[in-house]
This record gives sequence, C-alpha cells and structure tokens, in this order.
Amino acid sequence: MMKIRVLSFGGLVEIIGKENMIEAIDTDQVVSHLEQTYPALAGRKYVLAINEQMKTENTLLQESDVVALLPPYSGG
Amino acid sequence: MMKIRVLSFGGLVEIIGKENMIEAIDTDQVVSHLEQTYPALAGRKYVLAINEQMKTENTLLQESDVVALLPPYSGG
Amino acid sequence: MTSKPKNIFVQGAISPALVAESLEKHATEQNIGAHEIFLGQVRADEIDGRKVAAIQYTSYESMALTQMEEIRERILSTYSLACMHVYHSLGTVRAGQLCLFVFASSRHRNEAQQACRDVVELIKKELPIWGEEIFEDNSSQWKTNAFK
Amino acid sequence: MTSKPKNIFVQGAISPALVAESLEKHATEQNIGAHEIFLGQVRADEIDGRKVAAIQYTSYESMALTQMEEIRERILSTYSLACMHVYHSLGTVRAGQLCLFVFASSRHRNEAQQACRDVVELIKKELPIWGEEIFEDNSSQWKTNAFK
Repeated sequence: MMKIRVLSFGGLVEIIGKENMIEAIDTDQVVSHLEQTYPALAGRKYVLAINEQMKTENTLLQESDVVALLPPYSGG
Repeated sequence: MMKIRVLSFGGLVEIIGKENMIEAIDTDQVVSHLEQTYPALAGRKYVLAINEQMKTENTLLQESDVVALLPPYSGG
Repeated sequence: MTSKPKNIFVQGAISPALVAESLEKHATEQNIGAHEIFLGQVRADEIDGRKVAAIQYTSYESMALTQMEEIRERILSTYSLACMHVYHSLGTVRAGQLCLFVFASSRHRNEAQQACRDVVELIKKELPIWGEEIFEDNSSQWKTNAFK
Repeated sequence: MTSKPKNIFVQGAISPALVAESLEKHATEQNIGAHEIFLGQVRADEIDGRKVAAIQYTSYESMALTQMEEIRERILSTYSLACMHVYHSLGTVRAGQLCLFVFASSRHRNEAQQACRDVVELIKKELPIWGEEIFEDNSSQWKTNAFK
C-alpha cells in the first residue's frame, strides 16, 4: 500500500490539518481513512483534485499523486 | 423682429462661426437665414436646442432665447 | 433642478493618478464591495494614411452638465450605488492619453458593472461633446460616435 | 502548457497606486481605446452582530495559477484584447482595502467590458482561493461565494 500526500484548504485545515500522508489505492479510500481519523470531516462540502485536476469519480492513485480537498471557493 | 443669439458647435463652427445674432420669430427662420448667409450649412447634419433643451419641431422664439446648432456628438 | 450641476470637465488628458486618488478616497467606505472603472483612451488610428496624433474636445458645457445630472439621476434610481464619478477631457488629449473616466461603486459587483456600462453608453450618446481628430500632418477631421 | 503561469498573487491589500501604474504602462500602446477595471474591496459586513474587520485569503497557489492561465486563454480566444492583467490578494486584507484587481484593455469598449466581467465571474467560480472573515472580536468564519 502506498502513502499518498493529501493537502487540505480553507476551513478543512481546521479539521484535518494542512497535510496528511494517507495509505490508499484510490480516492474513496483517502476519504474514508480521513473520515475515520477526523470524524468532523464527514458531511463537509468539498471536491477532490488529483495533481491539481478536479476529479468527480473514484480514481486509482499512484505513489507520486497529490490529492487535495477543496471546500467551496471564496476568492475575489 | 427680435435678434436671437445662435450658438454653434463642433464642425459647424468652421462654417458659421461660434456665435451669430439672427433676426427670427421661430427656429425655421433661424435656419433659413443662416443658410442664406452660409450656404455650406445646408445639408449638414445637426439638431437644434433652445435654452439647452432639444427641439425637433419648429418653435416660436422669445427675445432671451438661446438657440444652439448641435452636430452629431463624439464625446467619450 | 435647483442645485448647480457637478462639473465633469478636466482640461487636457485625465491623469492615471486621479484614478488612484479616487480609489483611495473610498477606502474608508466600508460597505463598498466593488468598484467598476471605465477609461477611454485616444487611439492613434490611421485614417486614409494619416495617423491621429490627438483629439481636441469641445463641448456645450452648461448643457452637457445638465444632461449629465439627468443621466446621474437616472442611473442612481436604477442601480443601488454607493457612488458614481465621471470625468471628461476638454481641449487636447494626445494619442495614448486618457479622455474619459467613469467610476461606479456598489455593495455587490453587478450593480457597479451595469451602471458603469450604461453611463459610458449614455455619455457617448447624450452629452453635447465633440472630438476633432488632429493628424500628424496637422490636418483634422471631426469624429462621429458610431453605436454598435 | 509549457511556460510557467504568470503570478497573480499579491501579499496583503492591493494598492490603488498599482492601478495608476498599470494605466501608465499602457499609455504608449496607441491602439487601445478602452480600459475596463474591476476592483474588489473588503466590506465591513455585520454578521450576527459581529463586524468584519478583515478577510484572510489563502489559496492552492499552484493550482490557482494554472486555472488562471486557462481562464486567460479562454478569454483571449473569445475577445480581442490588447491586454489583460489580474491581481489577487493573499493574507490579510482589512475592511475598506482592495483584494482583487482585474484590468482589460481593447480597441473598442465592448470587448474590454465583457472580458472584465467574465474574468471576475470566472475568478470567483473557478480559482481555489478561500477567504476567512475575521471579526472585530477576533472570531472568524469562512466565506462562500454566492452566485446571483
């Protein structure tokens, strides 16, 4: 099992911290492992990006991938 | 017969000058007298204002009225 | 109208510094969320082989200011604005220099954006202002606003 | 994309002087007839009796810059612009200060106006940037962009 680098932003940082290393083969596993460790994450609104590309469906991961949890934007 | 103050603007100044005093009882007379004195005015595009209010129909004038000949605008 | 209309005319080109100053003045108004700014700049157009060096602006000033008050009232009754400022050049403005500055501020961006757009349109259409293009060879030609 | 995306981020508030400088830089481009500028300003909103003192901006910077390049390309292929510049704050911007500066220039005004409007919309919708409202009592709350 590989360790995947997971970044978080905005209000999610207060829940799961800026960065986590999570053992996972796909994005669904990333999310479920994070929710186990940080129950407050469940029910929060966010989308996932892999290597800065938005992903809406479960996606297999590679060792070097960077997953990001992005809550609703509020720039501008 | 009264003398009416007539102002002109934009390209019309080159034809009839900045200001004329014209004997006239209405705006039609203002225009026809100006065209007699300055034949180049005929055929030029402009609208008339009396005391800064646009007038599209022939209008009777009073001694203190100021008539203005306004060619198409090009501000901005 | 009982009050004297606000002057919008500036002699010569509008300075970029005026834009910065206008913004600085509104830094204390804490219910403004959006500023929309339009600036007109004199283009060095080439017409029949002659290049525009400057535009010389003249106006029926008193009438233009009265008309501008009417535009201002129309806009302020249509859009909810924190403020609106307009500056237009008179006299000579060289190619590359600014001749028109419209500034609208509001709580949310839509109001300022729409207001700014409408005001620019109305200024070009309704204010008795004339621009004479002066070419590099000192010949000249009167501009006419085209509405597309 | 092969070239490094252009940076849009500014630490802290955007200075009104930057707007004047941007205008001055384009005074030599003689085929520009219109500049459209949008500025976002932090409002001192009152939420549940607490007043916003500042917004603290953070971003997924590398992703934001890549997204911004895509927005830029989309806009430049849609509108004929002479140039387009975007600046967004990171870190703390106090109420009354500027946090976003969008600048579009074109030959005729329509292109710059539409482009500026679209860019502001896309920045708010597509850039991974987050603003945390800091209240005067030091409590805070994450903003969410509402699209009306």
